[in-house]
Amino acid sequence: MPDTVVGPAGGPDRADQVEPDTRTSDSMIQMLTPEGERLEPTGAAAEYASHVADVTDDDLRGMYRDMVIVRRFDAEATALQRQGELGLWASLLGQEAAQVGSGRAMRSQDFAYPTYREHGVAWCRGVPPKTLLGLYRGASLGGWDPAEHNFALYTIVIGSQTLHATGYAMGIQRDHAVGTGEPDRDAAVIAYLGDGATSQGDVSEALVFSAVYNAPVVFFCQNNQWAISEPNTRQTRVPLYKRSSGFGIPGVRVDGNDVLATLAVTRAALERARSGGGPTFVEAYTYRMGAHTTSDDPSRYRIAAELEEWKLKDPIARVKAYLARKGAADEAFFADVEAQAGEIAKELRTACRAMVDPPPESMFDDVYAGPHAVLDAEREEYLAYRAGFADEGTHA
Amino acid sequence: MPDTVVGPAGGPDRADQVEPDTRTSDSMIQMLTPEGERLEPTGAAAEYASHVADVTDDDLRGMYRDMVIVRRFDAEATALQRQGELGLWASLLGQEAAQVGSGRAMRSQDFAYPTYREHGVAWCRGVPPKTLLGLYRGASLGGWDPAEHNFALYTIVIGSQTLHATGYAMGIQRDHAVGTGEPDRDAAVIAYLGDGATSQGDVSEALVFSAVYNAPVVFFCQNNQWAISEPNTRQTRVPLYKRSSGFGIPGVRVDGNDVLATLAVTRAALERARSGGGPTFVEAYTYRMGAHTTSDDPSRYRIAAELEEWKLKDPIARVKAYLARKGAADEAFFADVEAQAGEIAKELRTACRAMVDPPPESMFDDVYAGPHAVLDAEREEYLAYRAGFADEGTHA
Amino acid sequence: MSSTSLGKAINIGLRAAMDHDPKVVLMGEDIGALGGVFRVTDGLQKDFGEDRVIDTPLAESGIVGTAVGLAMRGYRPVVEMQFDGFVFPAFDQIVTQLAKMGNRSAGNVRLPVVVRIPYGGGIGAVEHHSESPETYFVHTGGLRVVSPSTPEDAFWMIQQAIACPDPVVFLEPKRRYWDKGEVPEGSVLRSDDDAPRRLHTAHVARSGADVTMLCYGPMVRTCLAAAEAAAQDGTADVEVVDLRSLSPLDLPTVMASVRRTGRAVVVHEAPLTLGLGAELAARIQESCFYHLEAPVLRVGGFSAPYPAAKIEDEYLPDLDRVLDAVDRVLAH
Amino acid sequence: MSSTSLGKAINIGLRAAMDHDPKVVLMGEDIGALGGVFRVTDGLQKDFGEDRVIDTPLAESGIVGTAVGLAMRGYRPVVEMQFDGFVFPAFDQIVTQLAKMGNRSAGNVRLPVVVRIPYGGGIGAVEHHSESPETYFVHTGGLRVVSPSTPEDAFWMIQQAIACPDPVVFLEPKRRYWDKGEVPEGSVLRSDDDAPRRLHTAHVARSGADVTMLCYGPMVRTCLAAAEAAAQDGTADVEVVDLRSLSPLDLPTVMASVRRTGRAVVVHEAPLTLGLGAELAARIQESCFYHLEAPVLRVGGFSAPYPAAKIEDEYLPDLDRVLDAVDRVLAH
Ligand SMILES: Cc1ncc(C[n+]2csc(CCOP(=O)(O)OP(=O)(O)O)c2C)c(N)n1
Ligand SMILES: Cc1ncc(C[n+]2csc(CCOP(=O)(O)OP(=O)(O)O)c2C)c(N)n1
Ligand SMILES: [Mg+2]
Ligand SMILES: [Mg+2]
Repeated sequence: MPDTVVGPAGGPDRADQVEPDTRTSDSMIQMLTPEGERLEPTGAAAEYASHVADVTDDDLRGMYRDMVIVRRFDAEATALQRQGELGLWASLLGQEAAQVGSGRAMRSQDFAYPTYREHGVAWCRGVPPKTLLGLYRGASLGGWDPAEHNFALYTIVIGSQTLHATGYAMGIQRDHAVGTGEPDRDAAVIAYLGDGATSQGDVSEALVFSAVYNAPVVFFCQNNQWAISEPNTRQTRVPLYKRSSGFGIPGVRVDGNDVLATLAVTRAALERARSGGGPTFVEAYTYRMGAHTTSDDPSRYRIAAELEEWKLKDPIARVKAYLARKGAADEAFFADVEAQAGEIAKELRTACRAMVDPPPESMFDDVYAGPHAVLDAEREEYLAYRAGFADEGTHA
Repeated sequence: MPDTVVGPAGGPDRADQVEPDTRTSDSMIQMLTPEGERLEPTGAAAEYASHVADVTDDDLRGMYRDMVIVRRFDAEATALQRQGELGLWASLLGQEAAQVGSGRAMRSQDFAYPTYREHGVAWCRGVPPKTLLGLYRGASLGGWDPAEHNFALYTIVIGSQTLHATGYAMGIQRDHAVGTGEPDRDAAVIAYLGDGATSQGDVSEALVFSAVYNAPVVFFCQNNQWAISEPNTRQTRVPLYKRSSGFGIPGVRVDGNDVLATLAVTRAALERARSGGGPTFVEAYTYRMGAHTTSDDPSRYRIAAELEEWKLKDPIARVKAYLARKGAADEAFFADVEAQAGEIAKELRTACRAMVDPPPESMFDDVYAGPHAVLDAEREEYLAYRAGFADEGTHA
Repeated sequence: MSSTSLGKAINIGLRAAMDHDPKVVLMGEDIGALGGVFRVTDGLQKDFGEDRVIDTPLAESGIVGTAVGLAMRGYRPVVEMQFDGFVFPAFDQIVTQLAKMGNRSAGNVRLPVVVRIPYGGGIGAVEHHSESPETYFVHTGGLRVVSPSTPEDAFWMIQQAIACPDPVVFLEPKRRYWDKGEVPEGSVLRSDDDAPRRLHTAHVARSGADVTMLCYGPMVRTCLAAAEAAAQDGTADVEVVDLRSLSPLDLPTVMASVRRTGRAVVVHEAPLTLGLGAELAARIQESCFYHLEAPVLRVGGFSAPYPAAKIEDEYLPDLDRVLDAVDRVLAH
Repeated sequence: MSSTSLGKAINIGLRAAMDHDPKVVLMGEDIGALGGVFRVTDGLQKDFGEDRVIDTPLAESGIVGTAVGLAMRGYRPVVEMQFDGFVFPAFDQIVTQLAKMGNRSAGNVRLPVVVRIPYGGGIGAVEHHSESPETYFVHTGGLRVVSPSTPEDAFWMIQQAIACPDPVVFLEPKRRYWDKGEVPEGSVLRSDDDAPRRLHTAHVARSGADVTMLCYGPMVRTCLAAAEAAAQDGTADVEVVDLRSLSPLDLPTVMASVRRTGRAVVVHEAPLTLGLGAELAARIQESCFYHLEAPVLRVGGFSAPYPAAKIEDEYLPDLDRVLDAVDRVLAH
């Protein structure tokens, strides 16, 4: 029998089986306070501090820049929806640190499976913002080549991508790209999901599969407190980072509004995955500062005071405060970032307006890689029907 | 707004939310050793001891009797399958204590949702053994009226019954039949499932729903070590009783071959549910001593030594040893039980052989409660077609 | 009587059913404070409380599975799938459990569960929000499947569906939620006689002599418009049959019409291949073989995934495609 | 060539595919040491190891969902659903993810996943073990659906399905697993030219002049027997077309036959309502309107849940019911 690279050995289970490490830290990992003070790493946070020991002021400025840019182009997209240029937009407002922190934790060979809100992660993966608009404009069902950015298409059916991520990670294992110690070879997958998604059977099955096979995958749950109108209490009665331990997967809660802590915790989890340590569940505790999507009206179900409270924990403000206090950035830097963000937003606006509709017959494209006689015939009939119009003008 | 009887209050979640009790006991609860010694309750077992403080020798003899009877008629059913009287049989051999212990823990107003193997529970619920044969003979798709025995039909699609059980429990809450303190009113539900079933999304969703609504349901997982040919390691890498804690549901592992401990733990869990304490997950650690079903050949995937090991932990032998040692039962008693079991098996054999096939047109029955023009027409056509045969003899 | 939108008509119907029968409970994602993404359950949680209007965890299999249990305990759950594309996680519970229980329990267990699904395209939505999944349910014995096309029908049919002892898949034509019509607010369905029509009957929405057009849900308005256009054109006098019930089909009404006109066109948004048109064409050619002047034609969505919103109008049958089929069926 | 059972033929085909392409991996419940409940994967884990023949957790959505991910990483997963009735928990992943990925990614992502399903009745099983779910998949754009009826076809078609860049639902007629036939063991499909027939072509299994009988999978043997009986009776000379491919249908072969015979009967185990017969009848009456001497008749399972084993023979189309349809189609 060939070598097995995957999971624990088969054979009968025993009560005395060796258990993997499933420790959960009891407190939320935080490194930058809402006021922008760098915390002395203590307790559980200390074990993560080493993962950001190499982070320079330049890196922090970069993360700041990323967060400002994604917030800016996200706001632009919301505006474009209001102007009728997009059918819908799902804003990431408030989740910039969770996304940029985790997005920056990836290596190029890692692969990300987003939901529909990971514009900040997309940015970190080099997906041009305008590319994200196709789906929301109704001009595309996807918009980019996942293999080009190691960034899967947005997934709308809640939770389903967590299984894809797990399967991809199982592929990485079979490619012997885990635990080799070669930094450019070992790879991991990060699956994004929301707090609401944790209720879906698919997500639990992803925890089962990844644990059983010890797959190199990180489940990154952005707990933004709401699933449309439903608060966390409709999904769970214990904190979500605890969900995974009963599957044999360690869980950790990180301050998702703290980009540094998020970077540290995600780096640690990805590194654990790449080195063969298996899956980790990260709960990034954050807040959806805007509506669920542009179709939503949060005033129907949550009080304004809640938002005000969370504004005090803004993910961008605290980095700015930190950089300013430390003297690591001056007004010129902040102005430059704003200018760049404005530029990107402007480009986005222009690109959105210039976006051409797909040709209608593209609805038949790529449904199959090769011929499919029945669909091909429908396409021919459709084209003939359209050609008839061109000849005769429309009916009625 | 009317009073809400269900679950924690709505409203925004907070990190400082009050957590329900989700303690898991770290050791397996046992009260009778495999050798038939009654253990002095210590540690976690002690808290359960009160739940069986009222168990008399007579009760124990009753449980012994039940276990011998169900083992005997189960063996008879296996034999009937070998003789061609049944299409299939799923033997409970080895799981008698788990089933009789939990089955006897129920009050009459409680409701049970079985898998396809809970013949011992059926016995405790007063379902006549012959009634169980219809499904396996291929003479029925069900066989009994769930409302008559508070025992749902067998469920073959793995895990789906755990959601039904949760929904039924939600109904109990809405009937204000939980937490009233009236012993004949407060009710709970017990959902049976296997170790393999824990992987199904439906089971995790049942944990989510029951936790969120604090529904009076007990998940009773018989970990018989195998899901057909797959050992526990293909479903989990940590002990299964740990699964539920991350959903906010306490989990406990009980020696499923110890009828007394199983009774105690299940009683405690049901009582907790009835009194408004919410769901509990019980892992009854046991062993499938026979094949998965009569269609299965375990020699292909497990070693005989494993069975030999488990034979030493036989659930019936230990009660017999205990009763005998204690002088609570003599040879006459044991002989009487054997005789009764033999009688029941004989009745089963006779009843099975006497079972008449359903009339073919019954396949149209009860698909709908009222008329359904399309199916009704098919039925008419079918009857006319059949009548044609009666007139003309068969074709070809 | 008052002019009411189709969505609101369902809301009023739900309220009437809940007033009438305390066992009726609503379940779904965001149906409470939000009132559902289409506001169909607006105000109901406020008035009936959280025990009867239940915001559920985000898990459709869980919703339908627990509804099965609630029904076994004597409740009448009305569950909402937020969009057509999200019924699939619940598919197993619907097909293997909900649909089969009556038969397998020999009638001992009845599951009066209504599965409400806003369905169909035409609202410019992102993927998974514009599906027409009716075939999956009509093919499944044990389910009843209905779809209203007007506010009045919506008002009565939701109450009839709730009163029905069998599981009913209730397909709501979401692009028509805002269509207005007269609804007898204040009326309650106490017995089936209260409703102007039985649940499983088709309705001849427009009489005509030349072609029978069979449609349901969102396509009824399109077909009526096409029939008017054909009349104005002088092309044909089209009879439009609003099927209303997809399982069972009201075949007597269908066949009576086709026997008169000799020509039939079926129109639906669902993909052509094994859409309802297939079943209707198969039945019509069998029952009306000698009456047919032309083959039964089908107009439907294409046998491909629902496309991006910018081109959905080309995917969906519209006035022109329906009229084209009328021309073709008349050309025979 | 050697006489081999249909189940074994698939086993040999799987082995050939795994030998040929190291990216082929098998996934499923009990497919390893046990070799699957029908032994279709017998010996493969022993020979290819646990990384390529993967015993999965008991979760069908998980199986298909992870197969999607493996395919995105360049693998060609062949997943087994243990029985037809257990594909439904995976339905969401199949319909909303697997089927749509090619189109929505504009061809950037291809998912060469084969979903193997032992299907159909007639083996005396308990409920959920005898379903014929093909309609659900044929109605779903983006999937290909095939079903072999002979060991030789099974051997080639499983390899063709695995080689196909699109998702293929591979329906195995479980009651025919033990049917024997000649299989070119040792052969390997390296290119589509190696197989005697293209994957998506129908096959005229018996030529005849009077009636075209359309069938697939388990019903092919039944229909061939009926054709023989009709020939012996002198009732009719029946042409039996083994469709082999259900999506796409090989319509040219079907229509050519019906145009010759003027009569068609479709036979399948799946429920009549919206079974494949509906689509075929709809297409035939449209394409062959002036050639048809009689309506297209359908013989299928009834539109009710699959019944208890003791009466399944009355539910399933058998020789008599098929011949009855032949009589009726000839009576026109
Ligand atoms: C299977 C499924 N059911 C329902 C929906 C509708 N829906 C879209 S987003 C959403 C809430 C998701 O909440 P969460 O997982 O917390 O993510 P968030 O939107 O907060 O980022 C729902 C119910 C869906 N997309 N998929
Ligand atoms: C959804 C589903 N998938 C697959 C099966 C086939 N199957 C029947 S029993 C079984 C194993 C069940 O194992 P477990 O849950 O441990 O229960 P046990 O049989 O050991 O009592 C499987 C895979 C099924 N019945 N339902
Ligand atoms: Mg959320
Ligand atoms: Mg088991």
